[in-house]
Amino acid sequence: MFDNVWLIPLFPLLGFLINGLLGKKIKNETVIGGIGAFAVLCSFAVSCMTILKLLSLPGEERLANVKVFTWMTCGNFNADIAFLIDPLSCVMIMIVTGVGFLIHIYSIGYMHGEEGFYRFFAYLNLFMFSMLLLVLGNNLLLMFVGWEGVGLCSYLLIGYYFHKKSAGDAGKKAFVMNRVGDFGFLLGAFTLYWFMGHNFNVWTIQFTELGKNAHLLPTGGVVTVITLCFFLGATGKSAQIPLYTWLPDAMEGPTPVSALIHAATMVTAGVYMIGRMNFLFIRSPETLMVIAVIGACTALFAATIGTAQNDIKRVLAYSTVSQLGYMFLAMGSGAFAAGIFHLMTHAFFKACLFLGSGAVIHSMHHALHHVHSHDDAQDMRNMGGLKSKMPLTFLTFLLATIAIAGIPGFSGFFSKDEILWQAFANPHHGQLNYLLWGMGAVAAGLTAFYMFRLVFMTFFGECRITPKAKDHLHESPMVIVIPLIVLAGLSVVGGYIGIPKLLGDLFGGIPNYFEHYLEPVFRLSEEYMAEHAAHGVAHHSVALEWGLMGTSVVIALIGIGIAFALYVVNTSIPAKFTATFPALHRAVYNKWYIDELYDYVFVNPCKALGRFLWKGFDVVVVDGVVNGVAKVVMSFGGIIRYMQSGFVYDYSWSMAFGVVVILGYYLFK
Amino acid sequence: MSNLLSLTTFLPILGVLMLLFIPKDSKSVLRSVTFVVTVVTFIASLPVLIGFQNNADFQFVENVPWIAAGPFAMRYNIGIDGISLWLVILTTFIMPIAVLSTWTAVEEKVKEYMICLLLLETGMLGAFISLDLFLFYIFWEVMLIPMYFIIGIWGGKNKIYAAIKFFVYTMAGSVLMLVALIFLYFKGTAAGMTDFSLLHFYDLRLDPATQTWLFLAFAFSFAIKVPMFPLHTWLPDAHTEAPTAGSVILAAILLKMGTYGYVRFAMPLFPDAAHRFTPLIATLAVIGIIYAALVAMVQEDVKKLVAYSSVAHLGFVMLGLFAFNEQGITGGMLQMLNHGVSTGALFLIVGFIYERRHTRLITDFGGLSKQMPIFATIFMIVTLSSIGLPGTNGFVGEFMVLLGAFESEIRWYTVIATSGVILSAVYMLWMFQRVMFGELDNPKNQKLLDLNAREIGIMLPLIALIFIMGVYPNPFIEKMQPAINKLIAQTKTSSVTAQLPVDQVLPAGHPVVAPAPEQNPAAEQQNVPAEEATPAVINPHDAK
Amino acid sequence: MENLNSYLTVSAILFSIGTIGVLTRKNAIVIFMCIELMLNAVNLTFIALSRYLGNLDGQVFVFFVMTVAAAEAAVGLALMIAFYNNKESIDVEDVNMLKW
Amino acid sequence: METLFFAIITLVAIVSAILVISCKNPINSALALVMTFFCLATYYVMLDAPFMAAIQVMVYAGAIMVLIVFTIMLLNIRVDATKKHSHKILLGSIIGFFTLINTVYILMKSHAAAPTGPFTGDMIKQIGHTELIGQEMFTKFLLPFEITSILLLVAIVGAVILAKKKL
Amino acid sequence: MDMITIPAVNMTPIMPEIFLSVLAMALLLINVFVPSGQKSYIGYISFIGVIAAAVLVGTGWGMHVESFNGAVVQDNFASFFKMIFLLAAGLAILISDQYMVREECNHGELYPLILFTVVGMMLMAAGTDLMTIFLGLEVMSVSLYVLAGFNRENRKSNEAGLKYFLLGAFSTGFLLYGMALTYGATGSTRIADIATFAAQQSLPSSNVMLLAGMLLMITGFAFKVAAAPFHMWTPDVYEGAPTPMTAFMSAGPKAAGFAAALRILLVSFSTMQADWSQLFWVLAVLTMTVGNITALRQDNIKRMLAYSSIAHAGYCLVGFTAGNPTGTAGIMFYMLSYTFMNIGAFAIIVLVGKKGEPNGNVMDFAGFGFKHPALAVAMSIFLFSLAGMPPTAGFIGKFYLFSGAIQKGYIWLAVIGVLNSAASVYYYLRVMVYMYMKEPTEEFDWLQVSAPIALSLLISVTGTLVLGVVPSIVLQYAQEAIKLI
Repeated sequence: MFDNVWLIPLFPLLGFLINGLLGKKIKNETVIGGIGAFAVLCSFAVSCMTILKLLSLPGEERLANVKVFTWMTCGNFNADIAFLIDPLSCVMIMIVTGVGFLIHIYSIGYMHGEEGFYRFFAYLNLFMFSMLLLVLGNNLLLMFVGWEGVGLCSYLLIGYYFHKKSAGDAGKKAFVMNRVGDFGFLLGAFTLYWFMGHNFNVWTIQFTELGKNAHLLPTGGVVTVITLCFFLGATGKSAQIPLYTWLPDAMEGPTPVSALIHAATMVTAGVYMIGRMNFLFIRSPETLMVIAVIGACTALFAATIGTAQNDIKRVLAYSTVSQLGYMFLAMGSGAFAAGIFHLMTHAFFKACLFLGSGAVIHSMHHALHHVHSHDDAQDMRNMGGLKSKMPLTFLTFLLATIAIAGIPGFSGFFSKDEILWQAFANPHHGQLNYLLWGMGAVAAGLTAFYMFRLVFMTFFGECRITPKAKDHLHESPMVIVIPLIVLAGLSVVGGYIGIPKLLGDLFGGIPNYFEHYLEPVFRLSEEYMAEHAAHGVAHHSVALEWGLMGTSVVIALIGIGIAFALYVVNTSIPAKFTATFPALHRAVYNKWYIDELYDYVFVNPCKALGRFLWKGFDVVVVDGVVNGVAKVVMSFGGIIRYMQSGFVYDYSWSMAFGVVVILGYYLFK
Repeated sequence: MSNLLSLTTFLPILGVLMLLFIPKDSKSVLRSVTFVVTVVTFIASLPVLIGFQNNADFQFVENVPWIAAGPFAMRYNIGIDGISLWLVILTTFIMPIAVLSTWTAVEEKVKEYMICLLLLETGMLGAFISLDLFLFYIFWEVMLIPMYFIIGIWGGKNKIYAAIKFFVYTMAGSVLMLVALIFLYFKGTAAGMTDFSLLHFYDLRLDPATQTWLFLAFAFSFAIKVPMFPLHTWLPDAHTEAPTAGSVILAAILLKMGTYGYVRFAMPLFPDAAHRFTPLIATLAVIGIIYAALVAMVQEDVKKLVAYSSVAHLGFVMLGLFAFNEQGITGGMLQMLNHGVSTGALFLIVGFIYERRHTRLITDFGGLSKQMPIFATIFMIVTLSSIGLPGTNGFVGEFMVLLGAFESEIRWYTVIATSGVILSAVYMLWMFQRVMFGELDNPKNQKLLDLNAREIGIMLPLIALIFIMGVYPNPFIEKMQPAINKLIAQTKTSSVTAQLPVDQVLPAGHPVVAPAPEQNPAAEQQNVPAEEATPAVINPHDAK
Repeated sequence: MENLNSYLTVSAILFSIGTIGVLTRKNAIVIFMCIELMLNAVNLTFIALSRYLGNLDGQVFVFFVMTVAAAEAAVGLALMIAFYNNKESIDVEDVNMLKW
Repeated sequence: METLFFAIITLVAIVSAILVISCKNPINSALALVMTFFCLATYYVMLDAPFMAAIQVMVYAGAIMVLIVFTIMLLNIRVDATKKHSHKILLGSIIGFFTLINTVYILMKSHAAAPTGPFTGDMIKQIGHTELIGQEMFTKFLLPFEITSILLLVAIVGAVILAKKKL
Repeated sequence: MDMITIPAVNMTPIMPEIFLSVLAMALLLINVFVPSGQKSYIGYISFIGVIAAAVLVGTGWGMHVESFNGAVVQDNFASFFKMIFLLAAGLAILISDQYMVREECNHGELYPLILFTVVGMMLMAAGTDLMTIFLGLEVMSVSLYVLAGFNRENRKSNEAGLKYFLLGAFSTGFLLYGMALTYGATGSTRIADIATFAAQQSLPSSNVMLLAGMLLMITGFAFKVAAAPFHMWTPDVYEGAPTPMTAFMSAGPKAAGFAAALRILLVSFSTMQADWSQLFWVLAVLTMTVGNITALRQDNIKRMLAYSSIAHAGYCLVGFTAGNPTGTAGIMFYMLSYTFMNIGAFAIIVLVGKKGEPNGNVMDFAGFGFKHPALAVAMSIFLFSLAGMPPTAGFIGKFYLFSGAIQKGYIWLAVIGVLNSAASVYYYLRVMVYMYMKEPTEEFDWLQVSAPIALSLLISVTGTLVLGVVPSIVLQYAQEAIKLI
C-alpha cells in the first residue's frame, strides 16, 4: 500500500550525498540549489501521494508499518528500519517537506554567493532526511536516529559560519543541550522497553505495538518516570525550560536554518514525540501536569525576554520558544490534536516570519556592506521604515505577525485559542487550569506586544541607518519573495482546517477537520482520558468559552496597542521605562541571566571538577599511588643498598645474625 | 585449509624474516614489504571470516601437543568463535592502516619499527585465537615487548616513562593472572583434567571461594589492560607518547585484550564470582565513564583527550559485558569493534595534524576547517562516531550496551552511565570546535595542507566501516550471536547452581567436572551427586 | 673420659669466640685465624662425637677439615698478599672499594 | 684427676681463644691460637685419638700456623692500628653471645645417636688409632681422600697464581 | 695386623670428574710450555674437554650406579646438574679469552682452575656422603676464590677474592658445624644413613641436634646460593671478579649449591620437609625482595646483574620451598636456563667493557641498540628471559618454580614471587631503555667480537629461545632426574 514511502527520506539523502560529495566540484549554485530543492520537492510529491492515499482509506485503516530492512536484532531486542504511516506522521511529513521545500527555494536566493554553498544544501538535505526519519520512524530507536540526526544537522548548520567563535559555541551548546535531552529520551526508552518486556513480556520498541499494549501499563508510577524521561528529551529538542537556552543562540546560523530547523520543524519534534506516544503520557497525570506547567511557564517566560531583545532574530527565537511552550501546554492538557494543530500553524507563520526577517537582514546586510558599515544588520535599532523599501516582505511579515498575535481569522487564532481553551477546560489539572490559562493569556498578550514591537521597529518610523546605505535597501529577489508569499498565505488560511467547534457551530457546523483527521491516532487516549480523568470531564458553558476567547483576543489587542503606543506614537517611552527600571530591563535584556546561571551551576563546576580530577586526582592520587609505590620500593632499594656497606664484618655480621635468628626461631619456638 | 589460523597468525613472523634481509637504508622497500605483509595477512584472514559458520563452536581448530612435563600439558590449541572472530579480523584490518599511518612519520630506524609492528601483530592474533590458557598467556605477554619498544623508541618526549609505566603496569597485572592460571590448572587436574585447554576449564565447577580469588586475579590483570578506573593512568601516558601507529594499535586492539579477557576467561570460568563482583565492576565502569569524560574535557593535548575518551568507551564495554545478557554482551563486543575503528581513526587524525604541526596542544589550533576541508569532514565523522551518533557504529554499540545493562541488575549504574553520552558530546565537540572552528589566526596553521591521497586512503576504510557498522550491524551481530548465547549459558547455569546450597552440589573442596551445561541442564537442577556427575573430561574436539 | 657434653660445650664456646672474633676484628689475617678457631671447634665436636659414637667417621672428617684448612690457608694468604701488594694493607676497613 | 685436668685445659683453651680475638698484635693472636691448638690436641689425646692429636700439632699448629705467622711477618703487620668501632664490637659480641646460647642450648637439649660403632676405647688402644683411621680412610672414605689431592693441587696452583711475583 | 686392601671401586660414576681432573692437570703441565701469547689454545682444549666430559655425562644418562662405598653416585639428578656445570664452564671458557687478553691477565692456569671448579661442583652434585659434598664444595670454593681474584693486578679483583674467601670460609664454619651435629645426631655422614635414621624418628624435628645440624647446613648452602641474609658477598664479589668468572660463578656454583642442598634435604631430611619448607619460605621471600629491590638502584650493570642473581636464587628457593617434583624440577630447569641467559648477558658485558674499566655501566649501553643491532637483540633476549617474559626459557623456568609452590599450596609465596618478578622488569628494562631509547653519549668504538664469544652468544641465544619455546625437551629430563633421587 505505502510501499514507496521509503522514497520520502531517500530523496534528501541522495541530495545530501550528491551535494556533499560532489558539491565542491559542481560549483554552480543553481545546480546545487536545484538538486537540493528538487530532492525535497520529490519527497514532497511522494508525501502528497501518501497523504492522499491515506485519506482515501477509512479512518480505522489509516495505519501502516512499512519495513525496509532489519537494522539490528539481538535476543529479544529487534529494531527495524521501518516507517509508520498514520495521520500524525503524514501531517508531519507534509509540513516538513512542504515548508522545507519553500525554505530550500528561499535559500537559493538567500545563500547566494556564500562560501560553502554546497555544504549548506548538503546539510539542509541531511536535515530533511533526519527529520523525515524522525517523523516516519515506526520505532523508538529509529525515531531516536532522526532525533539525534536533526540535532547533528542543527549543530552543523548553526556552526555554518564556523570561523565565528560564537557560531561554534552556539552549535556546541545546541548539541550538548540536545544531548541532555537525548539522555532523557534514552533512559525513557530503556525503562519503557524493560518495563514492558519484563512485566508483560512485550519486548518491543515499535510504536504500534507499544500502543496496542499500553493498556497493560499502570497509571502513574513507572509510567511517570518513563514519560518524564521522554519529556526531558522533548525539553532539550524543543527548547523548553530548563533546556531552552540554546535556541536563541542558535540564531547564529543562517536565517533559512532558523526558519526551517529552529522554528518550523526540528524544535517541534518534542511535541510530535509526545503526540506519538500519547498513549503513554495520558497514563501519567503527574507528567501531564509537569508538561503543562513547564509549557505555560516557558510560554510566559520566553515572551518576557522577547520583549526586550533588539536582535530581530532573537526576538523571533524567543517567540518560538514561547510558542513551543503553548504546544506543550496543549500536550500537557491532553489536547494532543490542538498541540499538533498549533505546531502546523506555527510552522507556517513562524517560517514566514523568519524568512521575512531573513529578507530584511539580507537587504540590510547588503546595504551596510555597500557603505562599509560594520553596524549589526540584525539589530532592529538600525532598521525602521522598511515598509516602503520592501513592501512585499512587509506585507507577508505583517500577515504572519497578525497570525501569531492571535487575531481572529488568522491561523494562529484558531490554534492558540483552542489551546487556551483546552488548558482551561481539560480534566487533568483541576484548579491549576485557571493559572495555566492565565499564563497562556498573558503570554499571548506579550506575544502580540513584542511581535508588533518588532514590526513597528523594523518597518515603521524613520530609517535609522545612514541615508547613503538607505539607498541600497531594496526588495529581495523573487526566489526569496515567493516562498514568503506562499507561507503568508498559509498563515492566513492554514487555520481553517481546524476551526474550533464553537466557531464551527457558529458558521453552520463546519467540523474541525484537523481534529477529526487525527482522531485515529489519539482516540484511545481520549477514551482513556474520559474514563480516568482526575477531576472528571467538566462541562463548561458556551458563554464561558466565548468569554475566554474574547478575553484572549482583547489581551492580544492590548498588547498590540501598547506596542503601537510605545514604538510608533511615542518612541521615547521605552527609553524612559528602561531608565526607570534599569535592573528589570537589564535582567530581561540579559535573558534573566539564565545562561550565566547555567555556567555557574553546571558548566564551570564541571570544568573545575574535570580539572580537579585530572590534576588533582588522576595525577596526584592515582598516579601518585602508582608512582609512590614505585618510589617507596626504590627508596627501600636505596636503604638496603646502603646496608651493603662494603665492609666484610658487616657482611659476616649479617650472616651470623641470620644463623642466630634461624636457630633461635627453631629452637625456641 | 585446516591451518588457516596459524597461517594468519604467523604470516607476520615470515614478514619479519623477510625484513631481516632487507638493508636498513632502503626505507621504502621496508615499508612496502611490511605493508604488503599486513595486507596479505588481512587477505589470509578473510577466508576465516567467510568460512565461519554461524554456530557457537570453536572453528578452525588446531590442536597439537606442545609442552608436556611434570604435572603440566600445554597444547598448541587454537580456534575461533564468534567472539574472537571479529577481533581477529579487526586486528588484521587495522594493521595495514597502522603501517600506512606512519609511512612518513617514522623516518628513523624504520626496519626495527616495522619488525616491531609485525611481531606485535602476531602477538595480538595469537592471544585472540588461543584456546589453551598457557598459550594465551604467552601471547599476552609477548605483545608487551614490541609495544614497549614502539612506545619507547619511536615515542615522544616522555617516552621512556610512558613505556616503562606501560610495561610494568601490565606486567604487574599479568603475573597475578599467571598465579591464578596455575592455581586454576591444579584445580583442574584435581578434577581429572590433563591440559590447559580452555574448553575443559569451562566445564570445571569451582567452589565460590576459589572463584572469588581467581576471578580477582584475572579481573585485576584484565582491568589494567582495559583499562578500568583507577588502573588507567598508564594509558594517557602511553597513548600520548606512542607514535601514531602505536596509539592506533594500542587503542584499537591492545585494549581489547582486556575486555576480551573478561569475555573469554574471567566471566565464563568464574561465573559465580563474576556475578558477585558485578556491582564492583559496574561501579568502576561507571566511574570510569564519567571520570574519564570529565578529565578528557579539560585536557589540553588532543591525544590525551582521545586517550581518556578511550577509558570512557571501555567503561561502556565493561558495563555491557557485566550485564550478562545478550544485548549487553553483544553491545560490549560491538563497542569493542567500534572503539577499535573510531578511536583508531581518531588517533590517526591526531597523527595527521601532529605530523604537520608537531604539536598536539588544542590551543595551537583553531579554524583548521577552512584550510583543510577534507580533513574537517573526516574528523567530524569520526568525532560523531566517537560520541555515538545514530547512524554511526558508535551508537549501535553504546545503545545495546546501555539497553542490555538496563535490563540487567545493574540498572542504576546504567542511568548514570547514560549521562556519559552527554559528557562525551561535550568533550569531543568542544575539542573539535577549538581545533577546527574559529578564526584561522595562527600563522603556522595558515599554510597547512589538506590530507594527501595516502591519508585519505587510510581513512576511507575506517569511515566506510563507521557507517556500515552503524547502519547495518546485523551481519556482525549474527556471527557473534551463537557464541554470546553460549557464553551467557555458561555464566548462567553456574549462577543457578550457586544459589543452591553449595554442599549439595559440591562436596567441600572437591571441584568436579560437571556435564556440559547445554547437554544436561536438568541434571544440575536435580543436584546430581558429585560422583555421578563426573564423566570423563569432555573434549568435543577429540571426538571430532 | 669426660662426658660428651663437656667437650661439646667447650667446642661451642670456642666456636662462639671464633665467631665473635670474625665479627669484631679488622685484620684479615686475624679474621682468618678466628675462622680457623671455629673450624677447630668443629673438629673438637667431631672427635668427641666420634669417640662417643664409637665411629671413626668423624675423625676422618676432621682429617679432611684439616686439609681444607690448609688449602684455604694457602689460598687465603695468597689472596691477602695479592691484596696487600696493591693496597699496602690487609685491614678490612680498606677492603671496601666494592660496595652498595 | 681427669676432670681437673680437663678443667685446666679448658681454661687454657678458652683463655687463649679469647686472647686470639683480643690481642692487638696479630703475632700475639697467632701465638694464642697455637696455644689453643695445643689444648685441642690434648683433648684429642684424652678422646683416644692420638693420631688426630699428632696431626693437630703437626699440620695445624705446625704447618698452617707457620704459614700464617710467616705471612704476618712478610706483610709486616704489627698492630691492629685502625680505630676501634666499639659498636661493631658490641654488635659482634651480642651475635656471638647468642650463637653461644643457641649452640649450648642445642647441646643441652639434644642427645646424640646411641653409640653404635664398634670402636670402643679399648679396641682403639688394642689395634692402634692410626691403623684404624687408615683403614677407614682408604676403604670407606677413599673418594674424599682422593678429592683432597685435587683440593691441595688447586690450592697450590691458586696460591702460585695469586702470589707469585711474576707469572 | 692386616694390610689395608683398597677395595675395588667402580670408576664409572666419576669418569667425567676423573677425565676433567686429568685434563686439567695435563693442561697445567702443557701451560708451562705455551708461550704467553697463545694461552687461548689452552682455552680451546678445555672447551673441547668440556664437550667431551659432557658426552661422558650424557652416556651415563639413565644409569644408577653407586660407588666408593656409597660416597658417590651416578644418577640422572647428578648428570643433569653436571650438564649445567659443564655448560656454564664451557660458556665461561668461551668468553674468557677475549676478556683476559684485554685485561692482560691471560694466564693459562685459568682454564685448569675452571675445570677443577667443575670437578668440585660435580662432586657436590654426585656426592652422597657429607664428606664428599663438603670436599667438593671446598674444591669448588677454593678454585673460585682464586678465580675471583684472578686479575691480581686489579684491586677490585683482589678485593673480590679476599671478600669471597673470608666470608666463604666463615660460612664453611657453620656448614661444618651443621655437618658435625648431623653426624652426632645420626652417627653417620652418609646421606642415605641419615635418611634412614631420620625416618625412624617419630618426630625428627624434635631431635634438636638433627634439626640444628640441618639448619646450619642450610645456612651454609644458603651462602653458596646467595640467599638473603647470606647474600651480601654476592654483589661485591660479582662486581670485582673478572666478568667471565662472574658469569661462571653466577651460574655454576649456584647450581651446585642447589644440587647439594636438594640432595641432602630431599633425601636425608625428607621427613622434616615441613621445617625446612618454612625456613625456605622466609628465605625465598627475603632473597627475592632484597635482590630485586636493591637491583633497582644499581647503575653498574654487573652489580645489577649480581643483585638480580640474588633475586633469581630467590625464585629457585620458591621451588625449593615447594620441594615437590614440579618445583625441584623447576629449579633444575631454571638453573639451566639461567646459565644460558645470564652467561649470555655477561658475554655482552664483556664485549662492551673497555680495557681497564671492564665493569660496564648501564649508561654505557646508550645507543647500543642501533649501533650493534644483533648484539643488542641478543642482550634483549637475555634480559627479557631474566625478567621472565615468554617465550624465553626464563619464563618457563619461573612458571615451573611458581607452579611447584602453588601446587603445594604456597599461593602467597607465588604471589610475592611474581610481584617481585614484575618489579624486576623495571631494571631489566632500564638497560633496554639505554640500549634503544637513549642517544649514545660518545661514539662507539668498533666492538671486536671474537669467534668464541660469538659462539657462546649463539649457544646462549639458542638455548634461551629453544628452552622457551619447546621446554619439554629439557623439562622431561629434569622430571626424570628428580624422580630418581
